[in-house]
Amino acid sequence: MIRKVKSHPTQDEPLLFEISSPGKKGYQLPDLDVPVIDPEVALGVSSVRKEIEHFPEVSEVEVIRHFTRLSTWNYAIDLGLYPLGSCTMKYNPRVNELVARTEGLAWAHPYQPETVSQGVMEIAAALESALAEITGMDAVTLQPAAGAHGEMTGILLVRAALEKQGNPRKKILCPDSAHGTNPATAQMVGYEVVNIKSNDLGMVDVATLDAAVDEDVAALMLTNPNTVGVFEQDIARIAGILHDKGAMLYMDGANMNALCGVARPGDFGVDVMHLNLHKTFSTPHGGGGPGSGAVAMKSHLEPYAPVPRLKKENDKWTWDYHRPDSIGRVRAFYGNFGVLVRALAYIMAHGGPGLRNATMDAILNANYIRKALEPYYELPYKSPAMHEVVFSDDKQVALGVKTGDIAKRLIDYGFHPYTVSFPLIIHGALMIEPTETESKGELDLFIDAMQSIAKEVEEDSELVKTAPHTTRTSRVDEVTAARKPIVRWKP
Amino acid sequence: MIRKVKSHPTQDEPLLFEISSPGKKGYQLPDLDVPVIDPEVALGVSSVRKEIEHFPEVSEVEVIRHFTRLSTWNYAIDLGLYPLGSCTMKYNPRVNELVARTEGLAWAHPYQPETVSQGVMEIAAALESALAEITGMDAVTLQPAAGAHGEMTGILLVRAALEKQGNPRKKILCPDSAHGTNPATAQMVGYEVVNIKSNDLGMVDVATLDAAVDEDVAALMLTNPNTVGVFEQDIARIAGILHDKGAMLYMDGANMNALCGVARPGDFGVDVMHLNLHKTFSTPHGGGGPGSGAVAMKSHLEPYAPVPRLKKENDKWTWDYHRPDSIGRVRAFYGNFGVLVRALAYIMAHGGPGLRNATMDAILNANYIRKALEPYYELPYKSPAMHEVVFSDDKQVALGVKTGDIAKRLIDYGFHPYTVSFPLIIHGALMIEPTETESKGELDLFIDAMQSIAKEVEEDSELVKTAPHTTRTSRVDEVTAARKPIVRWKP
Amino acid sequence: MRYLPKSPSERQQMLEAIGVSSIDDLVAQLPEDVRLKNPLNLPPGKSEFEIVDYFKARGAECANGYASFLGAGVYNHYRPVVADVLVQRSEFLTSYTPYQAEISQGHLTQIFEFQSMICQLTGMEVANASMYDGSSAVPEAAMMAVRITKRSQTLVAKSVHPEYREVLSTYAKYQGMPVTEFGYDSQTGRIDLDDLKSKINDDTASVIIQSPNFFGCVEELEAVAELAQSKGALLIYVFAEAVSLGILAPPVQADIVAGELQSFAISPSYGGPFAGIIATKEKYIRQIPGRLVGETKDSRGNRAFCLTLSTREQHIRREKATSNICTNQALIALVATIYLSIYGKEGLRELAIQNLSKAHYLASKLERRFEAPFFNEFVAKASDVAAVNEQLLEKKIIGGLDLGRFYPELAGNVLLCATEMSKKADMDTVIEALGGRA
Amino acid sequence: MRYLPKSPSERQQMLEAIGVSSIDDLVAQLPEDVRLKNPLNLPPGKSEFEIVDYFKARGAECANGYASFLGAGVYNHYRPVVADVLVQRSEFLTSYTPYQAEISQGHLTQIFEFQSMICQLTGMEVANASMYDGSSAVPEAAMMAVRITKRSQTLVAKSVHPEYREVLSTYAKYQGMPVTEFGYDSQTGRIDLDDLKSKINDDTASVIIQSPNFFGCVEELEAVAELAQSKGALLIYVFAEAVSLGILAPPVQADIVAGELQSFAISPSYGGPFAGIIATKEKYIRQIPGRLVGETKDSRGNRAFCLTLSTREQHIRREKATSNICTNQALIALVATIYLSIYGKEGLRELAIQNLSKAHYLASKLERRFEAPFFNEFVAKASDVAAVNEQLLEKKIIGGLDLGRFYPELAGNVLLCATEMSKKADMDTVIEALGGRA
Ligand SMILES: Cc1ncc(COP(=O)(O)O)c(C=O)c1O
Ligand SMILES: Cc1ncc(COP(=O)(O)O)c(C=O)c1O
Repeated sequence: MIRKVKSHPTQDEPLLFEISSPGKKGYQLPDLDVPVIDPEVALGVSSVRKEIEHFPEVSEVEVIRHFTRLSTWNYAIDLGLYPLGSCTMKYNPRVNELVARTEGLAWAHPYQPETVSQGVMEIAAALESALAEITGMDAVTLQPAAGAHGEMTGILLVRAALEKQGNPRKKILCPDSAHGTNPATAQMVGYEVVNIKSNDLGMVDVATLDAAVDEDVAALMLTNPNTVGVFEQDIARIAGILHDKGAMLYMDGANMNALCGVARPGDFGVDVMHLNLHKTFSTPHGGGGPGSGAVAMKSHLEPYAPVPRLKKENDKWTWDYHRPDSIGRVRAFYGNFGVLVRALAYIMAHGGPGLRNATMDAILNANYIRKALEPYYELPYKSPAMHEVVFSDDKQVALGVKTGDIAKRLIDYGFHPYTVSFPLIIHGALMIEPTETESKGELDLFIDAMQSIAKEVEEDSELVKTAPHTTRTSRVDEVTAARKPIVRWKP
Repeated sequence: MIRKVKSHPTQDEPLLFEISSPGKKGYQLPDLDVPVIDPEVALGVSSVRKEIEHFPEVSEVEVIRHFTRLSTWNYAIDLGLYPLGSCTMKYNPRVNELVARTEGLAWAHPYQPETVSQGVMEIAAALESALAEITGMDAVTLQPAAGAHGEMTGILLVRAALEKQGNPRKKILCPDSAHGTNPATAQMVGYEVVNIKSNDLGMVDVATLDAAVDEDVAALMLTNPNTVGVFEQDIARIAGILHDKGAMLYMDGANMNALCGVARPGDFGVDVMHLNLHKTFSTPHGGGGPGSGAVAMKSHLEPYAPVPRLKKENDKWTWDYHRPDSIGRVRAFYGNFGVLVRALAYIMAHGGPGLRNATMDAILNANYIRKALEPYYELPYKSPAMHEVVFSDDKQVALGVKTGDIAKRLIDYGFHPYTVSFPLIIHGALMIEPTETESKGELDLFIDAMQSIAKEVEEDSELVKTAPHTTRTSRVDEVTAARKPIVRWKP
Repeated sequence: MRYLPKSPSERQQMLEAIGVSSIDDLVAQLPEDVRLKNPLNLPPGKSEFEIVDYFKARGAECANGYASFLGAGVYNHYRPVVADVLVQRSEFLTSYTPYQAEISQGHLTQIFEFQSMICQLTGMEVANASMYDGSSAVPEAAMMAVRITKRSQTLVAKSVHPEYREVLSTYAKYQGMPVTEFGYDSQTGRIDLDDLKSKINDDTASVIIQSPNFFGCVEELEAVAELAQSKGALLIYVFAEAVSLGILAPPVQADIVAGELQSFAISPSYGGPFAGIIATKEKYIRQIPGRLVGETKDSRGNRAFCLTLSTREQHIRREKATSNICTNQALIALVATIYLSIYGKEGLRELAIQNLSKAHYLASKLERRFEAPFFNEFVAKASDVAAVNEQLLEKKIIGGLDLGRFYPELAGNVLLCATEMSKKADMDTVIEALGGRA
Repeated sequence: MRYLPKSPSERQQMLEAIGVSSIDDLVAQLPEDVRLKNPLNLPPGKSEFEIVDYFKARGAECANGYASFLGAGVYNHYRPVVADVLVQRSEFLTSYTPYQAEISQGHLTQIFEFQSMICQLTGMEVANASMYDGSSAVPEAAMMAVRITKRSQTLVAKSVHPEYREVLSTYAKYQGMPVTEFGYDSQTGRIDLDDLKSKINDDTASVIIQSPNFFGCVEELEAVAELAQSKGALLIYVFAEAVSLGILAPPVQADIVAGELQSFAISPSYGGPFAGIIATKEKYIRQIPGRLVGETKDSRGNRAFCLTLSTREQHIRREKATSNICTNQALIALVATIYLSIYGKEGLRELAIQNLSKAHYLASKLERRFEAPFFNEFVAKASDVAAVNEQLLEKKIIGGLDLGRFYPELAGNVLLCATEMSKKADMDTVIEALGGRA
């Protein structure tokens, strides 16, 4: 029985192009205080476009209604639990939105004089040192725009350092549980990807690793806690094996929400890592972005960090561009600054002790769910869970119901689904990450829903396989979408 | 067939009291920078409360979710047409919310020195003169907090002026079509209310009025266009009759949205009137307020206006408290200033010519609906409609369906109902005011819905009588609510 | 124009559907002599950009980022961000009175929570959905008492906010409601019980006191409640500083409570919009003015809320209504509701104690005019208030209120307020300016 | 802590349910030597009030309310209020990648509209859902060309934004993608076709030009497109000032368009977050990086949208993916979508003409370095740029970019930008400072 939601009318709405009518206006510009210039005269007839064909024309009130109506078709953290494993969908504090809009910050131009930019530079510096303290690393760059971008930056640092030593090496090792961005990144930095099989605890098998590490290996890209939510027990030895062979340990920090205040990668042998500020540090990324993939590194990699670097010179912040060994820029300007402001505000709100409390509640929530759902869903890896728990659909597949079906049915119960079919090492994975910002009441409703769906699978699997049934849009045909792609509106 | 909405899950949510748990916190205060004081010592044991019994304790994320979820159970202008007759529910421009929050304005204390208040005073002065121009009156007070408050202020002005002449008189005339606040106001100012029957055009019957006006009549409270949406043809004569007997013409300006830029009450004999800035001038009043009932008056009433009055003294604004004949204050400070800021921003956006265009579109929309629905619903008064049109449920009552039922069914079609059963002179009224901020597309959907409901009444009246069927809350039992009122939560 | 969602061709189609040839035909009905000949004499419409500029410029002409020690009915408290964010949800901001319960449960549920919290804070059994503000809630409460007691006279303490008293007399003037004021004890700053004794009589409908009163003094209810009730009059308790409810004993002895909620995250906004409330005992529920939300069920048996007892109101009762109020301050009451849920049980207490502590630090260095206990506001002696405030203003500090403005007999005294927002450094500046002992 | 919705008793109940006695047991699994011994060395948690104060103070240390004539990839355009209001709707702000189409139709529909509008603006047939920014879109486009042409070399114009070129070389370095730059005509400021001719060869995958280029000059596409395509290379058109698309002929001759949308209501924010895009021809759709939204139907036959062609992406293809991009800049693309719908067809043209007119007024009083037509940005000669900017800064005006910073050979020249926000009065001040003819 569905306890979380009720049906209610949601406004339909056509596409902007379909409500457009010539002459409707949503804007007004001030009168020009200079002579108006004829574009054809200034630019030449051939350089000037006649019109933007079929471009929408609507009024302000229609714009408000259009996007307000559209928004009601979305699920969101502010509406409820969003247990997308590996994505750390936690509450986005509203004060962060306010401070990011502070005039002096939001309107700072990246090329304005440093004398009138000390405030923004101070914020970046404060965040760099907070992240260094949290990760136990020596230096941080805030330039990468997202996690994958941070991975590329980190692997570039590894490559630059090895090259400096004379041999960039050929291979990057990735556990088979790794996120897709890891191998994709290695390839972009010119490395060959070697997959490492996980052992039956869901962890890196040290023997296998030992055998795989040779003088051609540049680094291992490891997520810790890994994507099945367990902490790599042998992390110290793993680091040792790599370092003995002159290889480095790259940590994918997407799961730092399980470690803040509890353990520091810098203390267990990590050479370089990225953080997803939009996950662990709660910056909003509606629709899929923006993010920030800050990279934390040990001092031996710092000379290679992207330019520019922040530097304090007689008590003023300045950008240092003279870094001969730098890998260069990975992005124009200084990174997604607006995201950095929010991340710092988040860290200030929690403070040192507070970050640990948040982590502990995240772990508490994951284990509470694990305990309650273990009788209903197969738990492939029995190792203790950290901040997320990954089940498989083994029990349900027997009845013809897949993880994707269960996910869709969850929507009828008023929840956003968990992460489906990732990590790939678990066949039919249900990857659940509640985060710390969920109340016991919300978790109980989720558990109730998952248990109820497990029963439905036995009693009426069709109901689950055809879900969702209560949404304005029923199950979407993604196959046709891919077969003949329609990716833009046409008159 | 319902074209406007689809069903979609809406989050349920208990009361705050029901999600409270001791020790949950949604706040943090800065550390005290002064010694902490023990309340029992400072105030005495008997003056200090032990606790606020059963008061909620929740976290910030729960507050966000609680109110966000609740909000999704509401209808709103930003979601669609809101045709509440007489309420002028038009688009509330978002820029107005922004400017009302400008720091120097939003944080201005009413008692701060005038030297550091010139900006807020200038805004009030600018609005006063704009409203005087729009109404054709000589002076304006912005003190009243809402329309009814403005009515009281206006009738007080009438009374004070008459009293000054030696006789406050005894009676206030109200057409039977008048809004309930009119008679209620007259009574609060110590007048006896005399109802005037409307003629079969829905207008004041001049003969009846003529007969009713004697030396005991202080004023007529007239809404123009009146509550059936028609302009009082004999307005000039009406004013004449009153003035001849030394009585005054009070105009309820709730329907000024039909007149801005088209006709000015000051030009057709009105002595005093109120404006509903939250209607005509589009200030948001979600849930039922706040409003502003600015009162515009002719010069002969200005001496009696509430204190304080704005005055320019050697180029600086100052508040004038020395007004011997003033009726006194109707509200602390200077009125709902934040609402005034929004109203001025609205007037600036439209400008002089623009206000007329808005009025004309409001009239256009009402007549478009009238034309399309006339075949389906009884139109008791055939007089030309201004900004709103009032039908009756005569045709449907025959089949056992009342205006209230039709209204509820409209909800299933994705619209907020029109105003039900007002004005009282029309039995079973359907009072429809679209306002100018509705697109043709939205109006067509509304017409389509109203026509479809008319058919449903004939084919399946039960469907209509038991509506709404699609909302999370079905028809609410208001009778029980009134019989044994439960007006607060109890543990 | 950007707020008008129509294209020329759409207007044309609509005119044709109506059967008129030009849009002006739609107002042909207006008598010739009534129609406006020349356009309104107002400047043409401005762009959003220019509008924002205009108000920014006006704001810059006012005090910006000043520290302030003004209270006197409008208090400088921190406004949690979520309150301002949530009130701007379209579904709250752009809806109207929840007449249609089935699509207004959001507001109705919240108003029910609001009414409940106000009852918890005041110790009353019923609270309405809001009044315009504190000043208009006072006369409405007095009128209520007149209806309940069928008596005519109102006794109000001089220590009630002066502008509230002005509004009371304006309302009362023509309703056959004589209003008499009684004094305060020039030693303690509390009401003068003897003066009240001497004025109360068998025609007294209500006795109105404020606590903390305009001087910041906390009144003692026991005695005045006994006196009033022994004479068959109702006691009306007024509050202007709602944060005081976090620590002060709830005025359970009162029959009616009338108050101002500005302190609950409502920006000062040069005096409004604020929100007033009236709360009372269950037995007086049918005499309470304004809207009330009640709990009930929908046709499926689910809990639901709706406006109730509207037979009290003008749209049904017309001239016999309890009040003419229609539009109220719902959106502001929503902000207050959010504020109260953010602070909650413990937060309100802690907040009140911070206010108490700040004000007592400030007072401890100055010479107080009155002896009675106070919350976050008090009267201090000052040789030349105007001069002191001038001097402070130059330091971007807005000093206290010159009491001489409302109480000639108290000229040479300043009403100072300190809240959780008052920084010690600024208080020390004020102390110095007032020649207090550092 | 206010972000943690649990009471002590609730934590206790949960621990009992799990079957552990203390919360620390939950991390007992961590090897002893890995566990953090002493707490993080960061200050304790701050109140919201203190956090707001901190950032206000930082903001006050930066330029506030200055007029600015800086462009160079970040432009000062007016941000319609509705864009910032709508992007803060919880349902947009706090959701994530629309993997689950049935409860993400809001974002999916908007992204589809976004892709469509980008196609209309650029004259391309396919546009993705966004890239990190313009600078990273350039190398992604170059990589795409390499995949399509199976060639290795990239030719990029020196007049492309210097920082974009830096990012290009960082990306290209280890992918066997040699990048060669070709020059600009020191007279016109446009690309030097001859230099390009001399460098293009059979291994050239793409030729990258920017228009308006970094000097503000509008490039001529015909010739370069012909040249590139005759050699079997792709033409990549880069734009940094998106408002130019409102008036410039769409780059239909290009094979790939890579651009930066910051001009569409994205605040400068010291350089980010912005949003980049890549658009191309239908035939290259399977080589485009990043997310794509496509139209389809739901099981009831209603129109629906979903993420599509994800077999291009890393989470499916892993090391064979078209790019490693996952999280993109969706929320920023939403702001741009709202911006475009507010201005619409006519507005974008009028806006572009205002930019054109302002910049040409400014230029008309100064000595231009290059002859080619320009949009809202141009290079002016200046004896001592640093001194001029110093002087302007005192008048709360941020002057143009000293070109010597990126082009030593162009020292003594300043890159100036004027937009619809530039007031004539400020421009006259700049003209005076640069010794222009008034
Ligand atoms: C484990 C892991 N690694 C890397 C990433 C990539 O981060 P981003 O999406 O910010 O590029 C993600 C998130 O998608 C992830 O879950
Ligand atoms: C005709 C008429 N008069 C007076 C009023 C009262 O105005 P208010 O609700 O602002 O007090 C209203 C609105 O409710 C009205 O429609």
